[in-house]
Amino acid sequence: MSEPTLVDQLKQKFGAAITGSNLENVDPWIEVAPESIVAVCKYLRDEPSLAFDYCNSVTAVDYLHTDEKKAAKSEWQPHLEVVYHLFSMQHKHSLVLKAMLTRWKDDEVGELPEIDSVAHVWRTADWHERECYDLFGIHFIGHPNLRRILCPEDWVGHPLRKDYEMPLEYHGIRGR
Amino acid sequence: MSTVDDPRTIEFDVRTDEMLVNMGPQHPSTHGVLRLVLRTDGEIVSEVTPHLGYLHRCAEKIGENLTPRQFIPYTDRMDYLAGMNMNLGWALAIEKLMKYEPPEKGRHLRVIISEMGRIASHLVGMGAYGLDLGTFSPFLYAFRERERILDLFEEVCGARLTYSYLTVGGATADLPPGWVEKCEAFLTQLEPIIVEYHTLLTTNSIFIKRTAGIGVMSAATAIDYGTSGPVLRGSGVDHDLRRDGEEIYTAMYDGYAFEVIVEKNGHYPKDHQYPAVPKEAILGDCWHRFYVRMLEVMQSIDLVRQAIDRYSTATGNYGEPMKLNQKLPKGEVYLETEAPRGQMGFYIVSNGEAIPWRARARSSSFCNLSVTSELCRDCLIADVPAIVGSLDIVMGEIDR
Amino acid sequence: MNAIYWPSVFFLLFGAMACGFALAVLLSANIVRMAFYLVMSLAATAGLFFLAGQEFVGAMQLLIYVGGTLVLLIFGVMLTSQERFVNMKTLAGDWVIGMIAGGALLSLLTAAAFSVPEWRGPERAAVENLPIEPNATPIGMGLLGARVDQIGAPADERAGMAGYLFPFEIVSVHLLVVLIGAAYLARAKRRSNPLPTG
Amino acid sequence: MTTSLLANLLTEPPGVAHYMTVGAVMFVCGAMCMATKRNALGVLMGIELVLNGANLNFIAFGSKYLDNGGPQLGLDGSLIALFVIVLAAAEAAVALAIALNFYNNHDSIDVDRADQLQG
Amino acid sequence: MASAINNLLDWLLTSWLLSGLGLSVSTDSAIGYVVAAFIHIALIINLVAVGALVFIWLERKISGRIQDRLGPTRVGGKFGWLQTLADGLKLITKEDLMPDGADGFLFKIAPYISFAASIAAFIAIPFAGGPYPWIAQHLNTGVFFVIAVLGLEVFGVILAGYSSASKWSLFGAMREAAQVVSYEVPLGMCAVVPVLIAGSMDMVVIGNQQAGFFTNWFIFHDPATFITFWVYFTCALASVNRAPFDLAEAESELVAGFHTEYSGLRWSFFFMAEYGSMLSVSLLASILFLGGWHGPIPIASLLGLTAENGDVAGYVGNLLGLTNVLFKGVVGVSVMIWIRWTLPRLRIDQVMATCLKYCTPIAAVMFLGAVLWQYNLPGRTFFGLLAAPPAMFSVDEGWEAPPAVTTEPAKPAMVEVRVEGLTPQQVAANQERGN
Repeated sequence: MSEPTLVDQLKQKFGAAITGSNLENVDPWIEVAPESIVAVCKYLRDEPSLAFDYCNSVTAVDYLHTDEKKAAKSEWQPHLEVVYHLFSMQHKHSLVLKAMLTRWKDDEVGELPEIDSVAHVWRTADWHERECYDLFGIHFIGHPNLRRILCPEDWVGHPLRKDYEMPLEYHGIRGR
Repeated sequence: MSTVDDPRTIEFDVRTDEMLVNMGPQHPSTHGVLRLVLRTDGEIVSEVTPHLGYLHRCAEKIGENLTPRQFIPYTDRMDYLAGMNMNLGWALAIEKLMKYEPPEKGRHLRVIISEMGRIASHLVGMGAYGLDLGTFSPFLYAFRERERILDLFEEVCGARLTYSYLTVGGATADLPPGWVEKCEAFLTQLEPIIVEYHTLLTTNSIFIKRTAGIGVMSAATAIDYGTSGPVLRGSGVDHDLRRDGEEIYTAMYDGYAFEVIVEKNGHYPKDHQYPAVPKEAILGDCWHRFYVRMLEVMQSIDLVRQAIDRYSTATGNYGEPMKLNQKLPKGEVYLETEAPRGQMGFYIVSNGEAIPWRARARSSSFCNLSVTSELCRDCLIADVPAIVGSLDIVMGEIDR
Repeated sequence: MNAIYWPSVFFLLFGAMACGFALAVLLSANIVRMAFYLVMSLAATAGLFFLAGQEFVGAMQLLIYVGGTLVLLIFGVMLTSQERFVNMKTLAGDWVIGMIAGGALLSLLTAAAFSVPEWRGPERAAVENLPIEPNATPIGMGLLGARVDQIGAPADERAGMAGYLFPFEIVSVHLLVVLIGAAYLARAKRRSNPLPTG
Repeated sequence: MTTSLLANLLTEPPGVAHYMTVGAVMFVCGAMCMATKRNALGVLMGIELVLNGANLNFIAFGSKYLDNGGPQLGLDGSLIALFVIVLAAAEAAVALAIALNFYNNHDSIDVDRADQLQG
Repeated sequence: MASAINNLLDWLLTSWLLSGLGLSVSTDSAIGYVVAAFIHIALIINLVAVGALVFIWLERKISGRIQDRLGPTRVGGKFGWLQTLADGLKLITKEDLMPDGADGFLFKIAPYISFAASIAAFIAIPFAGGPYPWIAQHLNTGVFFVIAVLGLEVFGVILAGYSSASKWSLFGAMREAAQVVSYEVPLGMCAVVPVLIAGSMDMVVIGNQQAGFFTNWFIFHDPATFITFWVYFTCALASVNRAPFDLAEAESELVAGFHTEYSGLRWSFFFMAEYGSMLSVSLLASILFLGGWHGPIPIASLLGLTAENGDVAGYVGNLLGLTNVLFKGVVGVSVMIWIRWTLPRLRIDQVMATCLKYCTPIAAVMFLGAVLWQYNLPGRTFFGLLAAPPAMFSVDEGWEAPPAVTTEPAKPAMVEVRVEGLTPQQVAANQERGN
C-alpha cells in the first residue's frame, strides 16, 4: 500500500469527506471530515486490501498559542486535531488519520466540540476516546460510556488543553 | 467450546442478592492502585469495571514542557518494571523524528539492555502471577534473579529502577569493562532456573487448574481491543514489533535469529525443550499468556547472547547522546516498540522548537487492561486476580 | 458441712448455660445472635450428655448437631439475611400469649419432674464409685440388632428387644430421601448467562 | 434457704428431675420460639431447641448415673437420642431448603406471609 | 510439697470461698481433681500457646529457607527464636479496631470461640500411652470427640466474617462454612478406618495397639489404610484451612478473608487457633496412623522402660512416648508449612470438587477396602506380610462376655473381651465384677 494511491482511493470513495493529506511528513497522514470519520474508519477496517483491524491509539492535539505574540506569528488558527493511528495485522501496514475540530463547539467557550465515536469500530477506541474526553474535552457522539478515565469524575477542566489552568484547590487539597 | 461442559457455567441453587464489591485500590492482587468494581452474585462475578487514574502524574503534560532528553527520566516512571524499554521507545521516537541512525555498536548495546530489561520485567510478571494465585515462593525466586539483573544495570548506569540509560542518540555511557562477561555468566545461571519455574508453576496441576481455560480471549477480541505483547501472542496472533515493526526499530534486530513466540498448529517455537501445552488449556487463556511470557524469557536470553557476540566484535562508538536543548525538526511521528508488556507507542508533535508541542504515550497495559471487563464476565471471584494477573499490567504505565 | 460433688457443679454450669442461652434465643430479635445463642445452648447440652455418661451421644451432638446442622442453619441465615430480616420483631400480643402458655407449660413440666421421688437423684454413695463404662460399642451393636446390655437378662425380659436394626435402616433410607428431597427443593433454577465465546 | 438449696445442688448428685427441668426450660423456650418468631429460620431454631429438650430427657432416663431406682431406659435412651439427632439434621436440611425456596419465591422469610399453598 | 499445696488450697476454698455457703471440701479427692484439672488446663494452654509461638517461628524459618532467604535472624540471639514473641508484644500493643457497622458482641467473641474450640480438641488427645496414659480426659470416644470439636472452630470464623460488616469477610465466612462442613465427611470417614482396625474409638487403645516396630503402624496395616492416610492428610489440610485450601483468608482474592477487619490481639487469637488446629490434626494423624507414642523401633520397651518395671521406668517410657508424639506432630505441621509455601491456591469450586469427587469416594472405597482386608486377612499387619502381635486387636469394652445360656448366639466373636491394654480402673472394675 502506498499513501498516494490510498488517498486517491479514499477520495474516490468518499469525495469531499477527505479534506486533505500530508504525505511529506515522516508519518504521512490523511485528513478526514469529522462527520464522516466513522464511515471512513469502517471502510478502512472492512476493505480486505486495507484491513486496518488494529487501532493503536486515538488521541488529540490542541493547537493554541497562549502567548499572544506567538499566536500572531502562528501559521494556523487555533483548533483541535483528533489523531487516529491504525495498523493492519494482516498486511502489517499502518496509517494515520486526522480530523480537525474547532476548540469549542460553535466557538462558544465551554461547549465541547463533537465528533462521532469509533468505539464500535475498534473496541479499544473506547478507552482511548474516554481519555481524550477527559484530557482534551472532546465529546464523542455515540460513545457507550463517556466518562472521565484518568482524572476524578468531579474534576473541572481538561488538563491537556493548552489554556488549561490548574484549579486552586480540589476537595481541600492545594492545587497551585 | 460448549456452554454445558464449561466449568465456569455455574448453576444457581439459591437466589441471592447482587453485591457491588470494591477490589482495590488497596488490594493485594490488583498490582498497584487499580480499582475493580465487581458486581457479584455470591462467588460469581457478573461484571467487572476497572477504575483507573490513581497514579496519574500528567506525564504527557510534563512532556509538553521539557526537552526530549529531559523527559527521559519520566519515561522510566511509566512502566517502572521495564524502564530501559521505556527509555528506548522514547529515544527511538525522537530519533525517528530527527532521522538519526545510531552506530552499530549502539544498536547491539540497545538490544542487550532492552532484552535484559524484558527478562527482568517478565520475571516480575511471573512471580507476581504466582502471588495472584496464592503461591508466594516463585515471587521471591523471581526477585532473586531480577536482583542480579538490577545489579548489572546498576553497574551500567548507577540506578536500579529508574535508569535513564538509553537515551536519544544512543546511551549515556558505554558498557563498563567486564560487564559483558558478568552478563553472560548470569544468563548461563538463569537458564536452568527457568526450568525450575516451569516445574513450580507452568506444569503444576493446581496452577493449570487455575489458569487453563480461564479468561479465554480469541484472536479477534485481542486485536479488537488493541491488546499487544504476550497478551496478544497468547491469543495466537503472530505479531511482534521486533519483526513486524517500523524499520527504525526492526533495524536494531537486523540479522538476529529469533522466532516470534506464538502458537502455530498447537506448537510453540522450540517447544520440545519446554513443558507441553496441557490438554485443558485453550488458546488465549491465562495459561497461554503466562507460557508465552516464560518462553520470551528464553528468547531474550538467546537474543542477549547474540547481541553480546555482535557487540564485542562491533567497532566504533555506542552513539552520541543528543544535546539537551537541541531543536527538533518540524513534523510529527508515531513509533511503537515492543516493550515487555506490549507495544509502547510515543506520538510526538514538534513545531520546530526544542520542546515538543505534544508528547503522547500510548501504553500497552492501558489497552491490555481494557479487555478485563470482557474477560471477567461470569467468572468466579478467584478468577479475577488470575485474569488480571495474566494481563501483567503496571499501573504506572496505565495512568502515566 | 458436706463435701462438694463436682459433677453437680458441672451440671449447674452446663444446665445454666443451656437454659440461659435457650432463653436468649427466645428473647433475642437478631437472627444472627439467635443462631449464636443456639450454638452455645446446644453445646452446653452436649456437656450435659457427657455428664450423664453418654459420651458417644455427646460427641454425636457436637459433630452432627453443632458442627453440621447449625452451620447449615447459619448458612441459611446468612443467605437470607437482609437488613429487614435480621431484626424481626415479635408482636407484643404474641409475647403475652406466649408467656402465659409457656409459663404454664414450664411450671407443669417442672412440677411433674419433681413429683416422682425416684427421679430426684440418686444417693451420692451409690453413684460416686460407679465405674466408667464405655457405651459406644453397645450403641453400635444395638444399631446392628444385638443388645449387649440385655445379655444377662432372662429370656422373658428380653422378649421383643430385637435391637434397632430396623429403625436404623429406616433412618438410613429416610436420610437418603431427605438428601434427594433437599437437593430437589433447592435445585438449580437457572443457569448463568451463556459465556462470551470471545 | 437459698444457701441450703444451692448447697444441696452442689453436694448431691443431680437426678433425672434436674435434667428434666433443664429439658423443660429448653422445650418451653423452643416452643415459644416456634410460636412467636416470624422469621422462618427463627422457627427452625425453636424446633431444634424443642428436640434438644426432649433429647435431654431420653439421655437422663438412659443414664445410670442419674438413676435412683426409677424406671430406666438404659441403652434405649441413648439410641433414641441418637435417632433424634440424626432426624433433626435431616429435618433441618429440608426445612432450610423450604425456607430458601420460600425466600426465593416471596422475597421474605416471614412465616406470616406463607398463607397460600402456591408460591 | 504436694500436701502443703493441698492444705493451702483446702484452706482457701473452705474458709474463704465456700464457708459462706455452708460447704466444705473433703481433702482426699476433690482438691486433687481440681488441681489435676488445673494442671491439665495449664499444660494444654501452654502447648497451644507455646506451640503457636514455635510454629510461627518454624513457618517463618521454613518459608525463608524455601524461598532462599534466612528468615528471622536477630530477635533473641541465634535463629531469631524470639521473633514471634516480639511480634506478640507488638500485637498486644496494637490498636484494637472494630469497624463501624460491626456487631460488637459477636465481633469480639468470635476469636475466642475459635481459640476455645482449638484448645478443647487437646482434651482428648493422649500424649503417651501405656497403662497410665498421659491424657487430660480419657474419653472412650476420643477420635470422635476430637473431630467433633475441631469442627466447632468454624463457628468463630463464620461469626467473625458475619459480624465484621465487610464484604470480604463475609465471602471468607461463606467459603469457610461450605468448605469445613463438606470436608468433615471425608475426614470422619478416614478417621473411621483405623478405628475399624483397632476396634475402638479410644485413642489410647488405638495407640497402644501399634506398639512394637513401625510395621505395626496402622498406615502400613494394609494398602487401604496407606491410601487413607494421604486422604486424611488432604482433608485435614482443608479442614484447618491451610494452603492450598486456605480459601477463607485467600489474600490475593479476599484481602484477608474472615479476619480482614481484625487487628491486634484478637487477630492473633485466630492464628493461635489455626496453629493449634494444625497441631491437633497432626497429632490425630500420628496416633491414628503413625504409631502414636511408639517410635519406629520400640526403644522404650527394648530398654524395659515400661510401667511393669516400676513407676520411674514407666514415667521415662512415657516421656519418650511424649517426644515421639510431639515429634510426629511437629513433622506433620512442618509438612503443612512446606505445602503452603509450594503450591498455588485452589479455587472454591475446585476445593468442593476435590472433596466431593475425590476425597469422599476414595475414603468410602478405602473404608470398604479396609473392611474386606480385615475380613480376609485377620490378625496380620504390614500389608498382610507379618503376623500381628497379640497386643494388637485387644479391646476392652467393659461389659461381660456373653454367658453360655444366651439365646442369641448371633455374634459371640464380636463381643469377645480381651484384657490387654486396660486402665487400672478398668482392670479393677473387671476384677470386682468377676468376683
